Amino acid sequence: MVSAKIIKYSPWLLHFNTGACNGCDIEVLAALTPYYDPERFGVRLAPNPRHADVMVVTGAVTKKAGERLKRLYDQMPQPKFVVAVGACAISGGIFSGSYSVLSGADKVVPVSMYVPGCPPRPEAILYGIVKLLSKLDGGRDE
Amino acid sequence: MSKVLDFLRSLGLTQLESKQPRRYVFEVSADRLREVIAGLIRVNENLYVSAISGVDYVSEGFIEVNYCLWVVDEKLMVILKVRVPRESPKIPTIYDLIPGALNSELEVYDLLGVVLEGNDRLRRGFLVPSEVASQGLFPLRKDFKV
Amino acid sequence: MSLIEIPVGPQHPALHEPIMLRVRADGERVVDVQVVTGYNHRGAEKLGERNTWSKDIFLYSRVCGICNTVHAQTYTQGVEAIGGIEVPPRAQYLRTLIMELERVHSHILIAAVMAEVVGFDSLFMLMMRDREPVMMLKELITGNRVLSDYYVLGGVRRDIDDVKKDKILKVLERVEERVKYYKKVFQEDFTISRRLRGVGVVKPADAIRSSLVGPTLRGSGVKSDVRADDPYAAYGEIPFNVITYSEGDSLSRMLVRFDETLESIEIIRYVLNHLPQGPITIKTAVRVLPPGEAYSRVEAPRGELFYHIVSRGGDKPYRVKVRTPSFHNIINGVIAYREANIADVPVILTSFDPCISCTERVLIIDEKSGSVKSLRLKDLSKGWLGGS
Amino acid sequence: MGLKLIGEVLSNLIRKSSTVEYPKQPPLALQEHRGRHYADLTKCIGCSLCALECPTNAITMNPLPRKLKQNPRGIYPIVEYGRCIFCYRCVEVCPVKAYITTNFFEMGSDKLGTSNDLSMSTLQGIE
Repeated sequence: MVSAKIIKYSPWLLHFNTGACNGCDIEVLAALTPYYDPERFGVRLAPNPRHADVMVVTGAVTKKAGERLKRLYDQMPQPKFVVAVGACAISGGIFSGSYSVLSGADKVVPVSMYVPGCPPRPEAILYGIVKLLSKLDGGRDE
Repeated sequence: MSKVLDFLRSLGLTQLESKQPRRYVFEVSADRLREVIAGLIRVNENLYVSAISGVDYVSEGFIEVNYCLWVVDEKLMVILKVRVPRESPKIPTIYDLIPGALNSELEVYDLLGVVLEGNDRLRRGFLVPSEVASQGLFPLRKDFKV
Repeated sequence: MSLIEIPVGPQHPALHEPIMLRVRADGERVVDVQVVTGYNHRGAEKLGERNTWSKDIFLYSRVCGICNTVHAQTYTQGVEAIGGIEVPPRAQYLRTLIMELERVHSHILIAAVMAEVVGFDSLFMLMMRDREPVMMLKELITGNRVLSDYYVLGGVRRDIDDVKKDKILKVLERVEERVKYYKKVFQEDFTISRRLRGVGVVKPADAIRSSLVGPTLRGSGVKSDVRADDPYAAYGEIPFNVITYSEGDSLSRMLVRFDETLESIEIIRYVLNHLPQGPITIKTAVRVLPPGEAYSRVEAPRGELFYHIVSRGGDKPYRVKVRTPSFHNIINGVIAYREANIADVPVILTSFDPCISCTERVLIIDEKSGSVKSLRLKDLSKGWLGGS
Repeated sequence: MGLKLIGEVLSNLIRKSSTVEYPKQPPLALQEHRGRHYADLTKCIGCSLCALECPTNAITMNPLPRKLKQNPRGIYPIVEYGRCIFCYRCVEVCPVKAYITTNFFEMGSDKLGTSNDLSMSTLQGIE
């Protein structure tokens, strides 16, 4: 197993919407724009899951999207981490209990960081990612 | 006066009252629906299907399907209410008359199980997850338990 | 002949719209487009039948994050029509204000995404930068940048004062200037007009027959705007123009949005200068409604939003039917793709204003070898074509 | 055309960057932002209205560790931030305005947080 430390200098993000209302998506997008500029931390969007280190999941996980979430996670190289952004991705939020929703992302893949909010501010998303990186500094393996 | 409303009244349809302005609600039987809509297009072709909304009245034993048509130049909404029995809900399709009705018809079939006869693109799993569809359940029926 | 699949599906935001476009192409020409749906179906209609009338405002706001206030408006105005609730005029004006702010940010967003899709990344970044002040205004008024949760039955939740009013006017001045500049870029820039002009033409008669709504319909020259034709909130008292462009191509759909943004800024100025005094919400809390039905329509940034609400008395709705504008525009908009180039598919899709996250990836399946290639829609729009 | 271009380039060179260097600089969050909120136990009367009205059922009522005069039922609300959608419905319906609202948003964590510790801290210094 490669040490998780190696990704902390430049983690590449994969953004996956599992059935969100787009509120969190536009905030994730806003977090990548000039006002917040995450490339200061080496963070950038990965073009496909095989290049990605950190998966950002937004939205309540629907049954159809749940299968795809698992598949995308399996395609990512080790070490890999999942950040659940927004109430829906954490616990299903307001959509928990619906017939087509599985509830939170942690039912499908292991989640290392929860970012509460509906939707969280772009800064809160950055805070979550930076906190995840500083946790890696401790050298803990996944 | 409005051409569309004059036409609908000339057919002798029952008009129901509506509290909202610019909404005109009529009752139509399932076998007359195609005739009414074809006539509407002949009278004024500037109309589109705003939505087809099905409501399941479980205790009364019927499903009511609301065809909501917006008439662009006359600025009014015509709502045609069609009632069909819950056991065998069948309505002739209007997809060939108004192509824009396709998505709404697929949705009504998938979520409520109303069969739009003559529409060859109906299929389960348009919206609902496969495990619900494979059991033959329709989520928006009132006896469907979450 | 290869079959191209665009899995818009797993990533689509609003209620019914999660879809995948299955494009059949003969060489570079698109022959047919089919739509596959269901990834984002969260069952909000069924879920709403379990909640009380006031809890449902928060649920239906979350059908679509970008158009959340118009969803709340459509739902509350339907419920208020059933219950015969009179909304105070100040609340009506404040609702109009927040809906127009939402239209401004939504239109700037889709124009930015369009810039990214045609490969103009610096324009995308600039537009996203100039959209941030609008988000700040939404936060200033409602308390959140995106999901405003501004509505209660019979009014709104927060009032504005003169300090906030001045701030809004000041920020909008700058936004207006930038929007005018971007409109000029879209009209005059060589690259953009080569990519958008004459692409995905929809004729007016086809647009109506296919039930297209909103800027897509107005881009085809049909004068149809719910705000003018079927006034709600304070729109009956506010003067504004309905924008139409007659060409019906992707560029005219984008220009409709730019002109509407400028029109929205004028509406906001009118609202702020004519804000009536008085309460912002009714005194009594609404818990139980009489039986009744309401057909509620609102002009969302993407077009006509429709709710059918059925009450049979009690504290819960019997049935709430939600029909979002993109449900029509994406599924019935397939007529626009015929005879287009494959590289134009993302451009046409974006000009219908689906939500951004839909335009992330493309799957190309080669029918002969059965191999599957995955690439981003952006790369497709740059003219990538696998194998054929 | 050429001159305009040079002007644009020069103005961009001397212009201040629009990036807000969070976390080195303070974030853009306004006072109005709906952030983390928790119940002030010195005011809460344990009526459970917030738990009933919560659209996501994020609020649960739990027994208090000790007796409080104004709280005859002896229960207090805990907000689960993982479920909460920060709509502030609870703040609005509270009959005694017991919720303390902040614009704090840095809640990212590897565990699911609740308002329990914050609510308990309001009891410090009360006999």
